[in-house]
Amino acid sequence: MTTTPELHHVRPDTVMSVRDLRIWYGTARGAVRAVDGVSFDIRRGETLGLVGESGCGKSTLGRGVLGLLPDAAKVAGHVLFEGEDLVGMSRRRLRSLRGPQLGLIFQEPMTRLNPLMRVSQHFLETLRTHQPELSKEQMRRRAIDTLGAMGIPPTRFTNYPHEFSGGMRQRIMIALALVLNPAFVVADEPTTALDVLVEAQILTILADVKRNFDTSILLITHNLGIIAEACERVAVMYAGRIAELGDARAVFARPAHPYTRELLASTISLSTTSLHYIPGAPPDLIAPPSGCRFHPRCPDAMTVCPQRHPPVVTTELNQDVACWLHGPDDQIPPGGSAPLEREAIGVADEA
Amino acid sequence: MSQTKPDPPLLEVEDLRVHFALRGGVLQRFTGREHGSVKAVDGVSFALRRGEVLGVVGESGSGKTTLGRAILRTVPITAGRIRFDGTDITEMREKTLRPMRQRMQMVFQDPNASLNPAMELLAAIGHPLRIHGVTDDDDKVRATVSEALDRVGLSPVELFLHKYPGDLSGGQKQRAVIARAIILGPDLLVADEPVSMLDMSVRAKILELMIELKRDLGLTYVYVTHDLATAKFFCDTIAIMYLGRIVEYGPAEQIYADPKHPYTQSLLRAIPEPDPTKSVPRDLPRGEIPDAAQPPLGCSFHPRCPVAFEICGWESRDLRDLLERHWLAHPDDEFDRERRTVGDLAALDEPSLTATVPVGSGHPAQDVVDLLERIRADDPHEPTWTGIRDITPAAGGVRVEFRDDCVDPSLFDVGGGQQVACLLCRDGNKSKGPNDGRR
Amino acid sequence: MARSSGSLPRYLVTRLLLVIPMVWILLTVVFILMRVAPGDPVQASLGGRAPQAVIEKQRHELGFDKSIVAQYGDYFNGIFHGDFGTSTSSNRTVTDVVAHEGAATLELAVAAMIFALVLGLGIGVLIGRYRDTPLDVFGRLFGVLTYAAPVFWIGILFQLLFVAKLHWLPSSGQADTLVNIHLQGEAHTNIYLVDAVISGDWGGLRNVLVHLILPGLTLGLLVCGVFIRLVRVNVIQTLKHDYIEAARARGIPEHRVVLRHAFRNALVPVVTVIGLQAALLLSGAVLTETTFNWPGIGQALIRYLNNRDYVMVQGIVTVFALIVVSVSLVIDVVTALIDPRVRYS
Amino acid sequence: MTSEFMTPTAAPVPAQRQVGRGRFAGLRRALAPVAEARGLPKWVLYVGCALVLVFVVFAIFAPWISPYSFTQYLDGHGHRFPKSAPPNVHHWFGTNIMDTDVFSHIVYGSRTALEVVAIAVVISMLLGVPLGLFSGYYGGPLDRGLVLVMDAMFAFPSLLLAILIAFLLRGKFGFLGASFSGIMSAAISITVVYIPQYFRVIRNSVISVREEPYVEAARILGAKPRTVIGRYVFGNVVQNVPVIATLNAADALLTLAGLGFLGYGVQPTEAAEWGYDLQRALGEAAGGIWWTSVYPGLAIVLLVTGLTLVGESLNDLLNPVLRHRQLLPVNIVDDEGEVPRDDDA
Repeated sequence: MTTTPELHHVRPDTVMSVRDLRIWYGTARGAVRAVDGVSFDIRRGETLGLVGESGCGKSTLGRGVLGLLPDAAKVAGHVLFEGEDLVGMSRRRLRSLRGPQLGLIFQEPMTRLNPLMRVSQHFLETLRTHQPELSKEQMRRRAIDTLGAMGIPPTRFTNYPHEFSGGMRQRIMIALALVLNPAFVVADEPTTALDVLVEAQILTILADVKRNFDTSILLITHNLGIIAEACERVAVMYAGRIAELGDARAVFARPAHPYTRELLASTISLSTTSLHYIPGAPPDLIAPPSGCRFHPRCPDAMTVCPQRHPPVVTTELNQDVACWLHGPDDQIPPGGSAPLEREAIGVADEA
Repeated sequence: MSQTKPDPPLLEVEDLRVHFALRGGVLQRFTGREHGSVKAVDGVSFALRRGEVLGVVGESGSGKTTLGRAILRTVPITAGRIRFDGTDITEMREKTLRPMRQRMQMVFQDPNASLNPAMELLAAIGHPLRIHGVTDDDDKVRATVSEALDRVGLSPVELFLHKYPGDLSGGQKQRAVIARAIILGPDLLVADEPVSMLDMSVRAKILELMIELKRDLGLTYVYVTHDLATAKFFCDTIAIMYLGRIVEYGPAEQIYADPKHPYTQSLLRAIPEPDPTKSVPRDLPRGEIPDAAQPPLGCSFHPRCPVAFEICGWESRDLRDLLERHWLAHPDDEFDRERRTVGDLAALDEPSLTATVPVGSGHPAQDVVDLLERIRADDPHEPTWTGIRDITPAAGGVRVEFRDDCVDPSLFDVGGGQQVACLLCRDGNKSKGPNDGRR
Repeated sequence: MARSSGSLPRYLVTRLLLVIPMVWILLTVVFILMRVAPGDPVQASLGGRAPQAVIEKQRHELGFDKSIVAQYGDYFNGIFHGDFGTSTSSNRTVTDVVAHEGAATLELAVAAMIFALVLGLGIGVLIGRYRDTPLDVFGRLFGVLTYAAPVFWIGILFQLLFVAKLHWLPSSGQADTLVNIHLQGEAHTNIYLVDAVISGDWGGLRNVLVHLILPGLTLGLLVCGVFIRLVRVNVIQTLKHDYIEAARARGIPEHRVVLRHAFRNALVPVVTVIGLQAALLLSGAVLTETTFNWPGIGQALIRYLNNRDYVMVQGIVTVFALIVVSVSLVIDVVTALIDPRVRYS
Repeated sequence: MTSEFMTPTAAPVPAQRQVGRGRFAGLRRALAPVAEARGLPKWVLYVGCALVLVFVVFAIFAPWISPYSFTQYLDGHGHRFPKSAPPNVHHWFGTNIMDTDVFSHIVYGSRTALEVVAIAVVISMLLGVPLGLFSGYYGGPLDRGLVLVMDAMFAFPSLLLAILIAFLLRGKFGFLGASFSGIMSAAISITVVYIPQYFRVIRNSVISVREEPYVEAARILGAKPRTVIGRYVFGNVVQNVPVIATLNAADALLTLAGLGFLGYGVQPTEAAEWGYDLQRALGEAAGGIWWTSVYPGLAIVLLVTGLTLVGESLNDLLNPVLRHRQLLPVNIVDDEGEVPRDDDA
C-alpha cells in the first residue's frame, strides 16, 4: 500500500525530526497501535502543540520521542535528535542525553518530586549526574537561578516538596527539567492538574522559557485554548496518527481536517454560543478503522475514506493534512468522493 | 413550568458555615481533640428559585465542593441555615431527612468512582427505588430503570442494564450517575464538576443532557465548577467563591459582562481562549489560593490582589512574601549577604498585625531596618508598604507595625442584583446580606 | 502555601504520651490473663501436698489474699518501682532473670536481626527490581521456604547436618561449660560476646561465636523470609511512583534510581514492619532457644510456665510487653527521622 | 507511568463474561482476575493449590490412606513396632521414639492441622471482619479504642499470646469429647492471635472505601448505614479476605506447630500433631536419626508453602497496587496490512 511520505523536508534549524514513528504495545487482546506512523519536525526555540482527545496516543508519543517507554513497547521509525537516532540508541547514551539535552515536564506535579528529598537535593543530584565538574557552590547558584526564573524564591531552596503548593511544585519541576538547559523538552499536559490562574502563570513561564532558554518544546494538551496561547505550530493527533499539522494561527483560522474543525467546534470557551460535539468515541487502537481512522465519526466522509489511508498533502496555507477532501485527487478511485452512507452513531459507542 | 405565582425559593442558604476541625499531632489524632479548624465554608448565603441554575465557581480550595455537600447534608454543618422548599433541614436528624433525599440528588465529579464497581447498572440505578420503598418488585424496578436509562440516552437499554461500571466509558458512566440521580424525580440536583473529568468532545453532550433534563423535568441545579466557560453557558446566577466565601454574586450575564471583584476579573482573563490572536495576560495575580486553615487577615484576596490598598489587611505574612520577592529579584550576592542579616523567617508565619522580624546572629537590628528601607526604595509603589505604619528596632528583632484599621469586606450591593465583596465597591452602597466580617 | 514547619521534639513528646495507654492496655491484659489462669498459683508452685498453713503464709507473702483491685494496684506499683516480682519456684527475682537470660536472648536476637537485615534487604531489593524474572522466582521461593519452615525444624536440620554428620559446630548451649563458668565470673553486661571482648578472652570469644552461628542463623532465616517479601513488595510499589519516572527522565543512573529513590522510600513502610518483627523475633526466640538449649529468656519462660510459676511468667511477659512498646516507639522515631512528612502531619 | 500507557484506548471493552449476581457478586467479580490469570501467577496458584489439595485428601481419607492408626504401636500379630527404626517396607518413613509409624502420623497430622487451622481461620474471620467493617465505617472513640487494643495485640509476640491462651484453656473444652477438646482449645488460642490481622486489613480498606464517592452517593440516595455497609462497602473490601485467610492459615499452621513443639498444643493422645512429633524427634537429631524429624517438618513446610503460594498469588492478582498488566511481545507490520493478533482473544 502507500508508503508513509515525508511530511516536509528537514530544515537546517530543526532540533528534532520524527520520521514514521510507530509505538505498539502487545496485550492479550492484540497489538495496541498507540502511535502508528507519525512524522514531524521541531525547530529550535519553537513550541509545537500536540492536541487530541484522550486515548489517541499523545502521551505515548511524548515519551516515545524521549525513549522513556516500558521495555516491552515496540518502537519502529526514527527520532533524529541533532543528527542522532534515539530509536535503537544504547541505554547509556540515551540516559546521558536526558537532562542536558532532553527534558520532560509532567502532568501531576504533586507526585513527581521524591518526598524524602529536599528540593536542593533534587537539583544537586541532577547536576552532579550530568556536570560533575561543577563545584557545589556553582551547582547551588545554578539551581537557585533557574528556580528564581520560575518564581521560586531562594529562601525556599532547602524545603521539602510537601511544603510547596501544586503550582509551585510544577515550577520546581520545570526548573528541574531546564536546569541543564536542554535543547528539547516535552511538556505533557503541564497545567491539567492546576487551577486556571496557576495554569495561566505556568503558561507565562513556558513562554518565558522559550525566550530565555532557547528550548524547543513539544507541548501536549487536550485544551485547544492552551495551544492557542502557547504554541507557534500545532499537530492534531487522532488514533495514533497526525491528522493535521501547521501554523497555529492558520489551523485555528481555517482547520483543514474535519477532525480539527469538529474539535474546535466542540471546545467550550467564553465565546461559545452553542453546544457542539463529535459523535462516537476515539477508536480501539487494537483494531482501528480501516482507511482514514476518523471516517466513522466524520461528517464529510466519502466512499474512499474507509478504503484507503489518506496521504499527507500540503494546503495553500502550508498546513500538512491527511484527508481525502484535500486530495490528491488522482489517487481517489472513480466514484470515491461520493458521500459515505452509514448508520447513525448511538450513545452506545460514546466515549 | 408556570411562573404565575411568585414561588418561594426552593433552596435558601443563610450564613452557612462548615468548619473542619484540624487534628494536629499524633496525640490529637488519638484523642480526637481539635487543633484549629479549616473554614471550608465561612458564611455563605443565597436563595435559589425553582428552575434556576446557580453556578458556584471557584478554584480548588475555595470551598465550593464543601458547599455543595453541605446543601445535601453530607458534611457536618457548623452554623447557619439551609431551607429546602420551606423546610429547615439544617438540624434535621438523618432519619427524618432520609425521605427528603428523594427530592435532592447529586452528580459527582469523578464518574469512575461514583458508581459502586461491584453493582451492575440495573441494581445501582434501581437501588434508590428500593431504598425509599417505591417498589420492590423486580419487574417494576427494571421498567423504571429502563425508562431512566433511556431518558439519559443510554439506549438500547438492554445493552446497559447488566453492565458493570467498569465496562462503561466515562461519558456513559456520568449518564448512568445522572439516571440514578433523577430516578426518584428530584427537584434539586447538585452537580459537582460533572464534566471536568470528561473528554472535551463528551462535555458538550453531558451539558446538553443536563439542560434537557432541566427543561423536561423542571430541575433546579447547583452547578459547582471551576470552569467559568461552561458556567457561562449553563447558569442563570453565578457565585464566585474564594476561601470559603462568596466574593461576587449576581446574574450570570452581568457578572460576565461587568465583573467587579478583582478576583473575578483575573479568573475571566486567565481562561485560555482557542484563538491564537489573543495572548496570555501578563499581569496575573501572584501566588496561589492560601491555606484555608489560616486565611489572610482582612480581605482574603489582598495578598494576590493587583489593586489592594491601605486597609485591605496587610500583615506579617505579607512581609515575608515581600522579603522573598525581593530576594527572588536579586538572587545573587545580595541574597547571600542579606539573608544572613535576617533570622528565621518562620517567625513571620503567624498572622499578626505587629510582626517582629528576627535579626540574624551577629547583626545589629539596624541592618534589618536598612534592608527593609532598601526594599521600599526599590519599589515604593508596592501596596504592602501602604499597610505598614512603623518599623522600629525592638527586643529580639525589628518590630513592624501594620495598620490596625483593616476591613474584612462583606458583600456590597452594586445594583442589578450583583453583590461584590471588595472594599473598592463599598462606596455609596450599604452593606447587605448576613456576611459579617470574619473578625 | 504550606509553610508550617512541624518540629521533631514536639512529635516525640506526643508520641511518648501515646505510649502510656498502650503500656497500660498491655499490662492490664497480662494481669487479667494471669488472674484467670486455672488452678491456684501458690498451691501449684508448692505442690499438691503442702500443708494449708504454709499455703496461706505464702499466699499472704505474695499478696494473693488481697482483693483483685489491690493486687492490680500492687502490680503497677511494683512495675513503677522496677520490681517485677520474685519467683515462687526459685528465689530469683524477675529482674535477675531478665538481666541474665535476657542478655543471652539479646545476643541471639541481635545476631539473627543482623543476618536477616543483610540478607533480607539485599534479596528483597534485587528481586523487587527484577520482578518476574527467574531471579525473582528463585528469591521469592527462598523467602517462602524460609518462612514456611518452622524454626525448630530448621534447627533440627542444622543439627543433623552440621553436628551429627559434619561435626563442625556444637549442637547446643551458649558456650562450652568451662567458657561459661569463666565468662560468668567476668560478667560485665551478661552478654557473653561483649564480656569476652572486655575481658580479652579471645578463645572464649571464638567459642561463643561458634555456638552462636546455628541458633543465630536459624532465627535469622525466619525473619529474613518476612523481610524479603516485604521489601520486594514495597520496592515494586515504590518503583511505580511518579517520582521514579521523573528521576529517570532527568537521566539519573538506574542504580541510583533504585537505591536512592526506590529503596530509601520503600524503607519507610519496611521500617514500620521491622518494628512489628520484634514480636516475631521474640516468638521465634522461644522456639530457637528450646531447640538449641540456649539459656535465654524464652526458654526460661516455658520452664516457669511448666512450673506454674505465675509471678515469674507475669514478670517476663510484662517485660516482653515493655520491649514491644519500646521498639514501636523507637521505630516511630526512626520513621519520623527518615520521612519529613511524618513530623508535619 | 500514566494510565494512558497501560490502557492506551478508551474504546469499549468487548462483551464481558456475565458475572453472577446476588450478595457475593462483588466477591465473584473481584475474583475474576484470578480466573483470567495467566503466566507465572497462575502457575504459582496451581502449585499452591495442588500442595494444599494433597493434604486435604490426606485429612479426609486418613483412615484409608494411613497404614496404621496414629496411636498404634502393635502390628497385626501383637508384636510391638521397633523403636526409632529407619524407613523400611513396613514403615515407609520409619518409626519414632513412641514406637508409632511416622507416615501414619503425617497422614493423621494433616487432619489435625487442617481442622485446627480451619476453625481458627473461620472464627477469627467471623469476628475480625465485622469488627473491622463497623469500626472503620463509623470511626469515633470506639474505633480509636479498638485500634489501640488490636494494635497492642498485634504487636505482642503471637506465639507467646497463643501459649498463654492455650495454657489458660487447658481442659476447658472437655465437653466436646476427648479428641476434639484439644483441637478446639488449640484453635481458640490461635484465633486470638489472628483477629487483629483481619481487623486491621478490613478496617484500613473500609476507611479508604468509605471516602469513595459511591459510598457518599449511597448516603445521599438515602440508604441506611446498614445498607451502605452491606451493599456498598462490604462488596469492595471483601476481596481482601481470601488473601488474608490463606496467608493467616499458613501462619496459623506454624503457630500450631510451635505450640505443639513447646507442649502446649494438641495432646499426643488426642490427635497426631507434627509439632509435638518434632519435639520428640529433637533429642534424637544429634544422634543422626533423621526420619523422625525430616518427614513431619517437610509436611509442615509443604502445607505452609502451599497456602502461602495460594495467598501470594491471590495477592498478586487481586491487589491493585501489585497488579500489573504484562505487555506481550509484538511485531510491527508495515502498514494497513494484517494486524497481528494473539490467538487467544
